[in-house]
Amino acid sequence: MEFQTHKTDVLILGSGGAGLFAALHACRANPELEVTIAVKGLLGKCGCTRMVQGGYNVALSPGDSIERHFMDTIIGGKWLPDQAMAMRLCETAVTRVQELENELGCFFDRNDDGSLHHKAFAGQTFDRTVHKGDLTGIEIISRLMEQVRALRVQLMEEHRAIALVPSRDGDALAGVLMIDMRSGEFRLVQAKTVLLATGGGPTMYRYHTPSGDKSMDGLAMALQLGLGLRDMEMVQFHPTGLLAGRDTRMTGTVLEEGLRGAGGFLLDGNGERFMKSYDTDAERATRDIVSRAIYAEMRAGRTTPNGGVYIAMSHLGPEVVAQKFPGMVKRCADCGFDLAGGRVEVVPTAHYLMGGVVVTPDTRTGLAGLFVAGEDAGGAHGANRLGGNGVANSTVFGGIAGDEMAAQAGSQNFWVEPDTNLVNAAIEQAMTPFQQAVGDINSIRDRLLDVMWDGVGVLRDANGIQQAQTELAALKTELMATGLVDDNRVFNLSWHDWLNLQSLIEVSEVIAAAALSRENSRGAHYREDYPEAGGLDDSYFTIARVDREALQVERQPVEFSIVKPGESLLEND
Amino acid sequence: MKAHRKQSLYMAFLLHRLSGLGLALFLPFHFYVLGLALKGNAALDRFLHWSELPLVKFAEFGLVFLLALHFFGGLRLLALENLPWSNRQKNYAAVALAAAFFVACGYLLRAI
Amino acid sequence: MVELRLYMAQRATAAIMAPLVLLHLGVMIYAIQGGLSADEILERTRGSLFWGVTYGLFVITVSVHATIGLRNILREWFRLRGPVLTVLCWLIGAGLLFFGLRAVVAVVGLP
Amino acid sequence: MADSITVSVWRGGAGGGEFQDFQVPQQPSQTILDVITWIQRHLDASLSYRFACRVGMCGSCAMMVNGIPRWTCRTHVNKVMQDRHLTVEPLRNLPVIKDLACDMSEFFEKWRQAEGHFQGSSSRDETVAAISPKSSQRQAANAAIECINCAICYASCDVVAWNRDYLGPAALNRAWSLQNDQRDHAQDERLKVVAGDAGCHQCHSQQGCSTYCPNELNPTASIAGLKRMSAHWFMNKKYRQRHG
Ligand SMILES: Cc1cc2nc3c(=O)[nH]c(=O)nc-3n(C[C@H](O)[C@H](O)[C@H](O)COP(=O)(O)OP(=O)(O)OC[C@H]3O[C@@H](n4cnc5c(N)ncnc54)[C@H](O)[C@@H]3O)c2cc1C
Ligand code: HEM
Ligand code: SF4
Ligand code: F3S
Ligand code: FES
Repeated sequence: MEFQTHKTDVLILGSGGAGLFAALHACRANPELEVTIAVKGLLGKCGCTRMVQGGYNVALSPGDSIERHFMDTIIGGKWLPDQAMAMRLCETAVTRVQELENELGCFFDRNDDGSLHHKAFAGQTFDRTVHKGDLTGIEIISRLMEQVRALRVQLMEEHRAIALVPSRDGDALAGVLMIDMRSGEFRLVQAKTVLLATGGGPTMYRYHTPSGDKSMDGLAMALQLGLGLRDMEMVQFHPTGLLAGRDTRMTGTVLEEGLRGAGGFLLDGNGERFMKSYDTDAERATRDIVSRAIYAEMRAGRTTPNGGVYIAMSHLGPEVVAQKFPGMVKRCADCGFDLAGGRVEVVPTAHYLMGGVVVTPDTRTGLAGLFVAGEDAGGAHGANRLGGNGVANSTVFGGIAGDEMAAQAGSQNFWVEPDTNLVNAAIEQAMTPFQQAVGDINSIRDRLLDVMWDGVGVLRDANGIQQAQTELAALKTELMATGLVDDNRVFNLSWHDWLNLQSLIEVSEVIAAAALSRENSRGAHYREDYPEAGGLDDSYFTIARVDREALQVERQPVEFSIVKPGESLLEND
Repeated sequence: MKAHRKQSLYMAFLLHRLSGLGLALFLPFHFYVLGLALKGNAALDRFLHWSELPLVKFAEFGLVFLLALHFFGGLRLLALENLPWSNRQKNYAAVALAAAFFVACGYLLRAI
Repeated sequence: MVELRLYMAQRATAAIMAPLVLLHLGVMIYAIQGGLSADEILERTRGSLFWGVTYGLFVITVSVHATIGLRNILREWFRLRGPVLTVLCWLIGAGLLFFGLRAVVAVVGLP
Repeated sequence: MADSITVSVWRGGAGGGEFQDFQVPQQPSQTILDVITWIQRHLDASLSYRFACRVGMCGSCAMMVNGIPRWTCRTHVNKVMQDRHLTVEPLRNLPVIKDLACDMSEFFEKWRQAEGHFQGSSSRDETVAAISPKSSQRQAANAAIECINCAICYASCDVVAWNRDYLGPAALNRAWSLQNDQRDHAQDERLKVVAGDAGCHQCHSQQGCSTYCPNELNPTASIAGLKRMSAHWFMNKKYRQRHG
């Protein structure tokens, strides 16, 4: 199969907060370099950075400190975060927010005296979340997108990366193979440095929040290169995703956290409140506790018609609700639900993957030339990500990656020769569905979503996980034998659905294996057969990698390089 | 008409444009008629005589309506562009239409 | 910045014409009573400085205003561009101005 | 089986196309995007369209629904269905790539031309400027800011169709927001562009943009603001030329 070849200095995969920040920083660090962004959707219009509602954590408010932000991050992450990364995150967030405001023109909300407004977000000991109403992500990504477009960075929109291509000797990354989705053609882009910023995205669960373009492609590609993925069992569930039936894409989308905070009730299928029997904070308990409680109610069969629970706000007064949550109420109304006055069905929904590629705090990986930032990188959050640390993570490390890549690409005057055998193999792999008998990929997708939801979801145990593993293996085999109806490769969504499933199944296997390996319950990972958190002092994290075709998971002790369990960087603690 | 155009403020735009176009097409004719006076009162009178016909009366009504409509519509646009924004644009457009109709009817009633 | 100039000219002429048109509408409604006659009209206007200035100003402004308006229509609905559009518009404007001033002379007389 | 809806979907590419009818079962919770997805998943796998966030934040999913531009992920079928029939076409005023997906490059190119990006003078090492949320400038800038660049306004505007150079409502709306941003220092250059021949004076206040903007923004008001601003600038310039 033929493919076109291009060359560029810096290649960035993905245009979320990480990808766009990397592009800006690389251009600014060295304007001579050619910077290219390849992205699965339209620039800045896909991915989850745009979907950020709550806001951005930064220790800028008087009385707050970087140390406090750091401690909250470590404690929230149940002592699993990579401490050097977490520290880098908290420190650089300050510069990054100032950069967003002063250089990119972001509008963050202000107090009456003109200073930045910081709001409270769960799990933090200080109000430190800056925001733009409840549409913070739109503001951040729109401003980034404008700046990048003004710079005339090379754009490859609707280009899907399908393989990271190493050099023949495997010592360095040579480039990336992609599909031009509009023409269906294959392109190999050789680059001196590549940033993987495809944003993870646990969309292999029946209910999930991320955008439709995210399907774990980046992690699947990294895995195939033999890179290690850490903390892969750590999938964060948001307790209140909209539940509107199987055949609507609305299902799974987030109903904001503030609804519970403001006094909303969760009701089971019979209309009874149940949170009190799970936690003294009832509906106001943390995300993980509420998610587990709802999941337990669902398993016990006390469900609504669509199989979830209700959120009810009307006792607060429909007008009050409509005034306090205008965006949420309107969104529900557009979709046919009355949030202010009625009940809306909700369900826990897979939101964020804490796990990702093992990286250094300056975004380097084990492979020369490959950098990883944003949700694709593991380490900063450990077992649980604080609300507001996600977009901080992608923008902070994206910028760092841009600086690092520019430095490296600027001092390198050659391109590494790509391993063409691997390119051909990857193309053949991607063409598989055109060679197979027509099959039903929808049914594979449906089963995958259920397998992961039931077996490796909010509550896990060894039996369930092992059963899921068996089913995942079968789904993988079935997918490889499933062909497409339409053999025209131009803008062929069904082909991309197939490729999405391939990535999702591969990474699902990693999540399952890591979940099986962690025999305790920390943060987002809850094992019913091992409900204890385990000793903090001998905390370990998991690393999964593919070695000679086989998936292996090992445990590694957490290095408490900055603070040890029981200690604090804060004087009064 | 295309569906996206079926919206009152597009209609207001369209009426303004069509009335302006109508007036602009009528204007040369109007100037011609008045120019007849160069040849003396009688020449103009010969023409004005036509205006006694009911059909012509009705056409005059139409012209006054166009002028009034364009006038009020024009005021609306000048206000939209130069005054602080008001969310009552639909109301203003409706008022302009009604006022134009009112003026034109006033003319018609006096004419017959 | 052709379009900005044209915009300014069109809005300025509209603003000037507004009171003139209002007056015209008023006079028409007043004068139409009992039918129009040349004598009636010309008696009012002949040799009148006021009507001379009023109608003269109206003709000048409307020539500018209507020409710019027609230009928009020709551009947008008839897709005319470039020299064709420019020449046509100058002709329209000049025509309106000439016949308009001629009409003013006819009803008011030469100064 | 559930009641079904007849959906006429435009199929084709840059070279033209035609409508194809599908029967889709109706469901209580169903958006236009769900209808399109159903067709692609169950009736015709070759159907092309675009979406990302599915909650009205990314502006990728806009299409013409019964002739009106809408965000399909947040348009409930019941709201727009007429006689159990729907017509879905690619967004107007943009070139089609295939079926329901169009090429948005020119839309963003115009955003760029309108200097739709912030140009500040302070750096990342300085603290964030104190700005009162109550100042009228900030409020004007804020009122126009929550645009998701969905191009629905662009599709609704006939001037865009009649004059291919026209910058269009979204780009001008963005420019207006920036013209009111106290921190921006490129306002003179930006004003020259938006008052230029493809700029705000092309707008005839048709107001399709503000009628159909799913986020209830008001590009008409923004453009009127630019017209005012450029009129002042024009008169000041004339005044200065005359009086030195
Ligand atoms: C609904 C929602 C609300 C959230 N709210 C908050 C919040 O309030 N605060 C917070 O801090 N965090 C929040 N998050 C998390 C936050 O959005 C993410 O952590 C962060 O934005 C990830 O940024 P990123 O740049 O890594 O990835 P993304 O922004 O997701 O971007 C990934 C990019 O990669 C592209 N891509 C994917 N696959 C490929 C491929 N194969 N080839 C080429 N390109 C590819 C995608 O199209 C996309 O452009 C929220 C997430 C969601 C889903
Ligand atoms: C008899 C005199 C008049 C004639 C022949 C005339 C003609 C026209 C024409 C042909 C247009 C173009 C329409 C378009 O582009 O859509 C126009 C536009 C306009 N007219 Fe008039 N007009 C007259 C009087 C007036 C008056 C008295 C006013 C103000 C009160 C006015 C205000 C406007 C405005 C504001 C526009 C701009 C519309 C736009 O660009 O969107 N006009 N006119
Ligand atoms: S102004 Fe409104 S309609 Fe236009 S692009 Fe922005 S959000 Fe969409
Ligand atoms: S629809 Fe177009 S004409 Fe002006 S008011 Fe909006 S830009
Ligand atoms: S899919 Fe993002 S706005 Fe509709």
